[in-house]
Amino acid sequence: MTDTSAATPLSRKDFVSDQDVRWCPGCGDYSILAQTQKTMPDLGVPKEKFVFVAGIGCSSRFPYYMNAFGFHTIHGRAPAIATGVKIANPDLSVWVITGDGDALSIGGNHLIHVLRRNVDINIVMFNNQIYGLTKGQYSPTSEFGKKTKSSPFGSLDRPFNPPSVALGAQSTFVARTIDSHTHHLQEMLKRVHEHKGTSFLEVYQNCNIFNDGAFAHLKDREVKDDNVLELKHGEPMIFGKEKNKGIRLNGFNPEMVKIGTGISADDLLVHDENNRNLAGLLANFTEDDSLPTPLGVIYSEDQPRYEELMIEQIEEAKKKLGEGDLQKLLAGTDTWEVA
Amino acid sequence: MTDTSAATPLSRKDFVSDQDVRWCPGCGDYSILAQTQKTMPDLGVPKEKFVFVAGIGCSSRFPYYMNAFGFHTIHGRAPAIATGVKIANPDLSVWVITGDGDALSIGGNHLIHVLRRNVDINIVMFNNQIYGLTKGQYSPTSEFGKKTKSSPFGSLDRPFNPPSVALGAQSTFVARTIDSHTHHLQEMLKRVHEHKGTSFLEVYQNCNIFNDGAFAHLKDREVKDDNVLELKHGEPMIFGKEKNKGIRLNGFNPEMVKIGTGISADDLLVHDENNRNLAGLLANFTEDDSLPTPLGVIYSEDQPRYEELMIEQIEEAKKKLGEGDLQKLLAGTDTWEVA
Amino acid sequence: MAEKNVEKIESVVIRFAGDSGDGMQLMGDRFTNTSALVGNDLGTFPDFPAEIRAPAGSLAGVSAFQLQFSSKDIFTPGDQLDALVAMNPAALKMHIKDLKTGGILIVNKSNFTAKNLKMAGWESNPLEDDSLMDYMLYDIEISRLLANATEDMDITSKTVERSKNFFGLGLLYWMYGRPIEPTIEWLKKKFKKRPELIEANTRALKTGYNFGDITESFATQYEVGPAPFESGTYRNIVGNHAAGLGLLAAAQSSGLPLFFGGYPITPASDILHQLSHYRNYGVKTFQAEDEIAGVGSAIGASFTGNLSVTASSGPGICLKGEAIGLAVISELPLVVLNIQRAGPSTGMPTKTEQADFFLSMYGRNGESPVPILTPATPGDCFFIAYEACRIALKYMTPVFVLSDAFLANGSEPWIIPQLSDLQKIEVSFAEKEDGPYLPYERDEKSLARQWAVPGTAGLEHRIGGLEREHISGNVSYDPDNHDLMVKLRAQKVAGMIREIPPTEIYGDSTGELLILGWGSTFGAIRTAVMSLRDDGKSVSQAHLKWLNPLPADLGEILLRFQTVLIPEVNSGQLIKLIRSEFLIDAIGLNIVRGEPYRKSQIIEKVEEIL
Amino acid sequence: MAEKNVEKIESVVIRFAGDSGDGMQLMGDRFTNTSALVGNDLGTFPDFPAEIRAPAGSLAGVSAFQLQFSSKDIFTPGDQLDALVAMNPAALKMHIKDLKTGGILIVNKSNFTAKNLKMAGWESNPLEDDSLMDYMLYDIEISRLLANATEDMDITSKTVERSKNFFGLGLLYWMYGRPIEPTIEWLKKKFKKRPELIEANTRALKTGYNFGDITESFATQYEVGPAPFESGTYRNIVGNHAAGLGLLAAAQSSGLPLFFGGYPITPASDILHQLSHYRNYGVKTFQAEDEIAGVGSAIGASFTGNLSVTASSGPGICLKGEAIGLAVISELPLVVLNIQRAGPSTGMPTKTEQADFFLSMYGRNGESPVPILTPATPGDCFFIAYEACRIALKYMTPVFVLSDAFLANGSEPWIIPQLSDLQKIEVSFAEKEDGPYLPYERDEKSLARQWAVPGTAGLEHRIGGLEREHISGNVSYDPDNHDLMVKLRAQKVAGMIREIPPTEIYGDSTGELLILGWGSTFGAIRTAVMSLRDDGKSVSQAHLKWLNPLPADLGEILLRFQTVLIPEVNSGQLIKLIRSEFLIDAIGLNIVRGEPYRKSQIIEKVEEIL
Ligand SMILES: Cc1ncc(C[n+]2csc(CCOP(=O)(O)OP(=O)(O)O)c2C)c(N)n1
Ligand SMILES: Cc1ncc(C[n+]2csc(CCOP(=O)(O)OP(=O)(O)O)c2C)c(N)n1
Ligand code: SF4
Ligand code: SF4
Ligand SMILES: [Mg+2]
Ligand SMILES: [Mg+2]
Repeated sequence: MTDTSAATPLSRKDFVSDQDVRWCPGCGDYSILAQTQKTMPDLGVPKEKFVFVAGIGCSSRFPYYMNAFGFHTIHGRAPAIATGVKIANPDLSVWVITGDGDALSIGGNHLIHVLRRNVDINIVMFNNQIYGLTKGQYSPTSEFGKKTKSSPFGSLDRPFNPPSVALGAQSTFVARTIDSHTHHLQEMLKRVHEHKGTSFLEVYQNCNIFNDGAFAHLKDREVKDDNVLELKHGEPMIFGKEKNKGIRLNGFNPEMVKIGTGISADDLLVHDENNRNLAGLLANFTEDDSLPTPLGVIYSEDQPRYEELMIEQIEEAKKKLGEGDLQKLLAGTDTWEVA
Repeated sequence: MTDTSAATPLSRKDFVSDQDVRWCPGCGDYSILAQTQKTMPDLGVPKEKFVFVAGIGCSSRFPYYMNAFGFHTIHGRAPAIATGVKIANPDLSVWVITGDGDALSIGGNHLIHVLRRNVDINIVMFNNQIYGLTKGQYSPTSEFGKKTKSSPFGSLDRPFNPPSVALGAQSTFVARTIDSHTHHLQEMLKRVHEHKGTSFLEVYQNCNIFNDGAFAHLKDREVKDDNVLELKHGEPMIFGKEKNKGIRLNGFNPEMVKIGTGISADDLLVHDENNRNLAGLLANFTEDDSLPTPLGVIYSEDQPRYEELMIEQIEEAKKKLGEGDLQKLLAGTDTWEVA
Repeated sequence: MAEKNVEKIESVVIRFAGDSGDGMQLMGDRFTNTSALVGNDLGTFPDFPAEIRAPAGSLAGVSAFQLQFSSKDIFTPGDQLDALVAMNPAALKMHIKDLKTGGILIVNKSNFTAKNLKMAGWESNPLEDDSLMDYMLYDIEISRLLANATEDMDITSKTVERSKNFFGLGLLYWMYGRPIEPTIEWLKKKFKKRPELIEANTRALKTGYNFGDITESFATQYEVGPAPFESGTYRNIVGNHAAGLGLLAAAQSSGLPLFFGGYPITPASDILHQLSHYRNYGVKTFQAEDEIAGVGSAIGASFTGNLSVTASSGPGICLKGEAIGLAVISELPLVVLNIQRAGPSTGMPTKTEQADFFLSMYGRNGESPVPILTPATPGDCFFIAYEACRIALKYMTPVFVLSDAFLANGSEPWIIPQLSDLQKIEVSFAEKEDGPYLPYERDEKSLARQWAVPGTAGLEHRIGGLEREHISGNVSYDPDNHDLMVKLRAQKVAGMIREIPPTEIYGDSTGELLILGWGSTFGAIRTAVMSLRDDGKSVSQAHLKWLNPLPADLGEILLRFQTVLIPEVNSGQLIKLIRSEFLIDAIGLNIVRGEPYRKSQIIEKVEEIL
Repeated sequence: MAEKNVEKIESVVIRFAGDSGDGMQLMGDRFTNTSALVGNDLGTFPDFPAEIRAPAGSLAGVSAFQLQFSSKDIFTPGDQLDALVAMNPAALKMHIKDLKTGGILIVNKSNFTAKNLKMAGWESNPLEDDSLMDYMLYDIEISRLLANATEDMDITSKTVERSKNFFGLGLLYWMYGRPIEPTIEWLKKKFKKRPELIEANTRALKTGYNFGDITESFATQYEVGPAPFESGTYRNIVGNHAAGLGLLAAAQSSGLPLFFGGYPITPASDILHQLSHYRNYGVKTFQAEDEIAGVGSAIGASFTGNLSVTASSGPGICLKGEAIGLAVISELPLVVLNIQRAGPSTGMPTKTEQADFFLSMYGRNGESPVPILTPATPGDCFFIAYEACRIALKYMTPVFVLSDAFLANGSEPWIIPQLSDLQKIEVSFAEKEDGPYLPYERDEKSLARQWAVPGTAGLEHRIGGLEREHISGNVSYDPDNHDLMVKLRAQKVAGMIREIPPTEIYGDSTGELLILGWGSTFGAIRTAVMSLRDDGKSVSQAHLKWLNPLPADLGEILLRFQTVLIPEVNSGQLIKLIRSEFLIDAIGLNIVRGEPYRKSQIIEKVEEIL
């Protein structure tokens, strides 16, 4: 999607629909909406080429609020429906807006398949680690032992790690950001758009009604710098309030080290967006309490797009076999005449 | 499942059902059936505690041929149904028999979720890289560009790598074997049984009707030793007809090296079943033509089992709240009398 | 203190309406409870806003709770309102149309700000123009009153503002002569750990009560005496909760562990929530990854000998169809609760409807018959859930229960059943006999096959979704066998007719008009019929709890009336079956508004006919 | 060479039966083609074994192909066999019961080994005892004959053995006086790259032909002359293939790209296979990860302006219900082909049935009406698929097409339609006008909303599965709006009645008995009615191609007959609708054996009634 023929430059307001926004006051979804509306004008895509497809969930109400083509579909199926949209018209900029429940519970199968097929759609998953719309049951990303409406004694499910799921499904682009990190969020939306192929962006999102503070450690001014590792391609992995912490590889295993105590930036892991083995390590960070949470582009790889291959196949077939002659096809190979 | 009270020792024949086996002559499924029937008697489980649950596919006919409790269910849902079986009775030895289509196409969601929950069931996936039962369409493990009934111009789908999918879904046990490697297959079936938690075993299986020779390079006497890396916990990764090839780590990336040319076994990667980062690397081997295909246990990790946690929760609740008094519960907290 | 009148009346219908954040449901619950304690008969109807909490003050964010309390037998939450409490302009806008002319209208004047008025779409302030002339308007500055009343207390203004629903509650307690003590007791229990909330809310409650007592503008108190209840111990019960208890009772009676596999969906989720609390009863709830895994896990547990249940609503029931078909052909017991909501597709998730009868009946490939039961009232959900389990286990079959959002969230006073009075559920598992085990041998009478549970030595066998051979249970493609099995499955369900008690007729057993209903329309129909009969009309009522099979005596009953009217909250489903089965020219009433019927809608239709 | 008789006969029914590996389907195809070329009318019925290839020689592994060819108009593959070719003992065992007394029985004696006999369950060799006394038995050592005949050739014995079906084919060609040249030509094309196969099979074909000519035991040749066809160019066509062509023709006519999203399932997969070849027609086939993604992707493509189609069979259709509901409420065009097979559940995947009518009609939550069309013959699948696309596009709605395994795999001679003769499909997309775009504005007559395709500037809008507000298309929970939308959706489908041509009646337009059918029962009913009328019975036939809505003239037609008989390959579905709609005491014929009806079953039922 690189059509940049839009005549007058677009602004944020062009993407605001006439519908009342109906999320709870304070919901993290507001910020994601705002950043999206801010970012879209900069993508060089005419407004009418944007399509937002969503499933069901608080997050999935998103398309109503974007002044673009929107389809609020059924629970979990947005990746499949968006695949149809993109194959039908590869010239559109197709976005899937989904939640942790919509994408990873009922929609898990469509998610992993669209990732492996590498259809050029942009998937933005709002991860609030809860089912918001149905009023607070644990989700597949909720932490083990979580007490919710449906797990009064604590949930027994080990959670998914969304970037791991995506990488395991051959995803060609995996990134993570947070609702409240507005600039980072905007940057990630741009990267998602730029990536050709299926992009998977996990957005940590606060549900202040049913799971308030789930990401406080990554948001609160006091502690966030010590808990967040902002990934930058080609740069060593340094973090911390005082920029004095880093990540070093010990065998296969990453470990947190203090810079200074005989360790310099040169000893640290350097981020390489294009290395799938490294991406695997980074995805596992969140399962180790001693490691910070990586934000940014975890992995990016160039692979052919499904819908482009389809077009190529059609064109080659036309070249080889000629445009189809339907009247001839109807006749088939064995006919006979009756006078 | 460790009940070993079976009175008379069981033999292979005890597990042969009275149903005619109806696979194509020469199908790899026969060997898997035979190895399973051979292995089951050695597991120390009374026959009546075995339950085989399958979906739909050639492979999924398996339960009919095992003289055990069997449930040939519907397409893709076996992991969900088996989860119900195991939660209902944790004392059973529950096996899911499935195909690459059944498990990874329509059943993908149930597969990834059972893996993350770590219900103690044994999943054996026959991977023939084709839909056999429906007569030869490409499957999610078929190679890119494959020409089949439904892809006469070549398929456009990038395939899944089953161990990657499993690891991405937090699987606690991932292994791979081949239909024709009878001893290895038996050994893997035992390991699968021994692992407490969900085990995922991929079995490369030849479909000699619709995808004959898919694994010839891992089976043919001439070449197989150069193409197969048999994983052994704690041992360096050596392979090749002359045992002169090995795997070394170069940065994050594994590479094939020749032993002798300044490289000794000490320079090689040593297999560690319990390292998840290493497992990730091993899973990716099959995507690099210069690397051999790993067989054996790729990953194994001990985690609590869903159904055991459930039992614990029930027992704790009973301890804390007392056995439920239903008549009291019916009354609730606000009652009134009418005389 | 002025002298007040006390007027005795039979029934009152009130509605609390306010923002979702205003605690309307809680207010309704408390009023319901207190009214139950004074012995009224009751019907309630909570009406939630669409799923997502809309901005405070918006029309979409209005939450309401309606309640009828009465000194005689009643069957619904009532139609037109005697009193409406509107906590903000949006609530007033949405609900004023349902208030009777001359009805009591209490509004929180403090909320009628310019901003709120605009959000609710009022062009001018209705408290200041003549829009509300037809009502007895009490516009009270609740917020200011409460601020004054709590000046002496050390609580935040936010807490004070939040207690305003208790002010309203107190005022209504005074108005209808109800005691405030039970609510104070309840506050003490509820906020054990937050004494400031006990204090604030108690103060608000009392302030409201005293406001009624003291203020001159309230001249009359109303008294609604106790209803003539059967003697016994009562509680108030909500439909979904009753269903959950019914399942648990069936598990206890049958001696089987209860397994629930499901996926959250409005308005069925509460059943999952409730059962997940019953770990100490040995209940296993499994929140699955999706609707299919919900029913799939239940089928697995059923194969393994548990009493297995799944619950969902329309879109989820669609998805479960294929798996329920597996339970039909493999003849495994399974209870499927469909808490119907308005469709098609996602539809209106919080609104009620009865449009999934044919989905339950026919929503599977092939000939795939299942019994279908349906409760008539919230309390009835208990007995129908219990009966569904009994039938599933006795006949080795999936059973559908068709409840709906109205029953699920509505409540009524309920005489607490004695477990020992329920028909005992007998279950026997297959045991090893000589010769190979034959899983498709059937009981001659019920046509049920046996239940042979994994773990039982000697009963190893295999079942599945391919057509089975009669008796042996082997896979069979034999044409004659298929025809036989199709018939046997149909006969098994048809034979359940013997389980159905004779159909009760309310009113004369013969006459001009019979109103035939099913499910949650019971109350509206009953109320309408009572009033029509009072007017001397020849109208009777029959209400179905079994939709498949239909009761044996139904055909003969229908013929005893000149006309049969079938009201359904759908476009006509039961009526199709009745017309086809009995070839009578039954008439339908089909208003599909996502709402339960009102008595008046039924009366109107009857008057059109008679 | 002995002198042979030539006997002229009208129709012949033959069946080839052998192991799945024996090439029976190919034999059938060739015989069909050759018979078409000599101008016979034809009906075919391939009968595959259960899905997995069973061991060679087993009963489960038998594959068969039946064919009727005739010098007059015929409508079915026939009932009782005039000739049976049985390539092994299992084939003989399975099929001998269908051979007429005195019928011709050709068996490959070489295969009647002790092992094969035992596998097929023959206690003794039927060729050696008197079991086959009732038939004209020709037991031929085909394998030995072929070995001799190919001694001079440089081909493997395996290749020789594999060519035995061509021996059988040659023999039958001789017997029924058909030319062998077309088959030789076909072999040349087919095995262009493997000349040894051309040679071996041609030799086998000729050997078989000459064997008939030379051998004394064959005394008679039969001649079946050309049928009185309408003039034109003909081909033989299989139902599924015709459906695929119909879709493509609709795409061409409408000028829209064709998108097919589906998941393989018997017996629908062939449509996916076929369409995947049409890349040079711009067809996009998407083999999805599951049934839901199949229909989901089609809905996405439909939203984006493609002509979108999905196809499946029973279990898959169950799974698609929720998504089809989304297409209903979002009013997007979509064609859903259900190639019905025997259920419930996995059932008998290769066998035919008509039991998914009500699944299509009612298998979604809420009131979710869709039009339903159904083809009567294999060739009709073309026109019905085309018509379904036209209706979907004109009315912005999902449309069901109910085919079945019998139509899907069966074939008939088909006059090749001229594309220019088909009713042109007009499609117009919404265009930018003044003011905001209103996606739920409707055409006054058709009640269709407009199709506004992403990419069109100024038409940005949002649709979805929540209830929509009339005209604006915004989400609405308004009760009146819901009632209106439920009605509008129903009226839109009901209004399609104007698309249905007057119902044709075969036979008198009034009389004692009308046989009303739908779908693949057409041929059996027609044949039965012809024969009953020849016997002077007052029997007529009407056959429905629209199941929802029903034709406008149907009620009036039904009333013109004393009795209405409705045969269905299900337990009674259309009959329920007819009884309910018209309150007539229609009688059902409901034999559910996974097989199409035979003429005799219908005649028997009629004789019971009249
Ligand atoms: C078939 C079906 N089953 C269940 C539901 C109920 N449901 C709606 S949204 C949802 C979960 C939403 O969670 P998530 O995707 O995390 O969204 P959030 O509300 O947290 O943004 C569920 C269970 C549904 N709409 N459809
Ligand atoms: C709902 C549904 N859709 C489609 C099918 C058809 N179907 C049966 S098995 C199968 C694929 C089987 O592939 P795999 O699991 O790899 O098994 P294999 O036959 O190769 O062993 C398909 C598509 C079905 N049975 N049910
Ligand atoms: S429930 Fe949670 S996620 Fe949903 S709108 Fe409210 S705050 Fe946001
Ligand atoms: S089709 Fe392939 S997988 Fe299926 S039984 Fe035959 S050889 Fe085996
Ligand atoms: Mg969420
Ligand atoms: Mg396979």
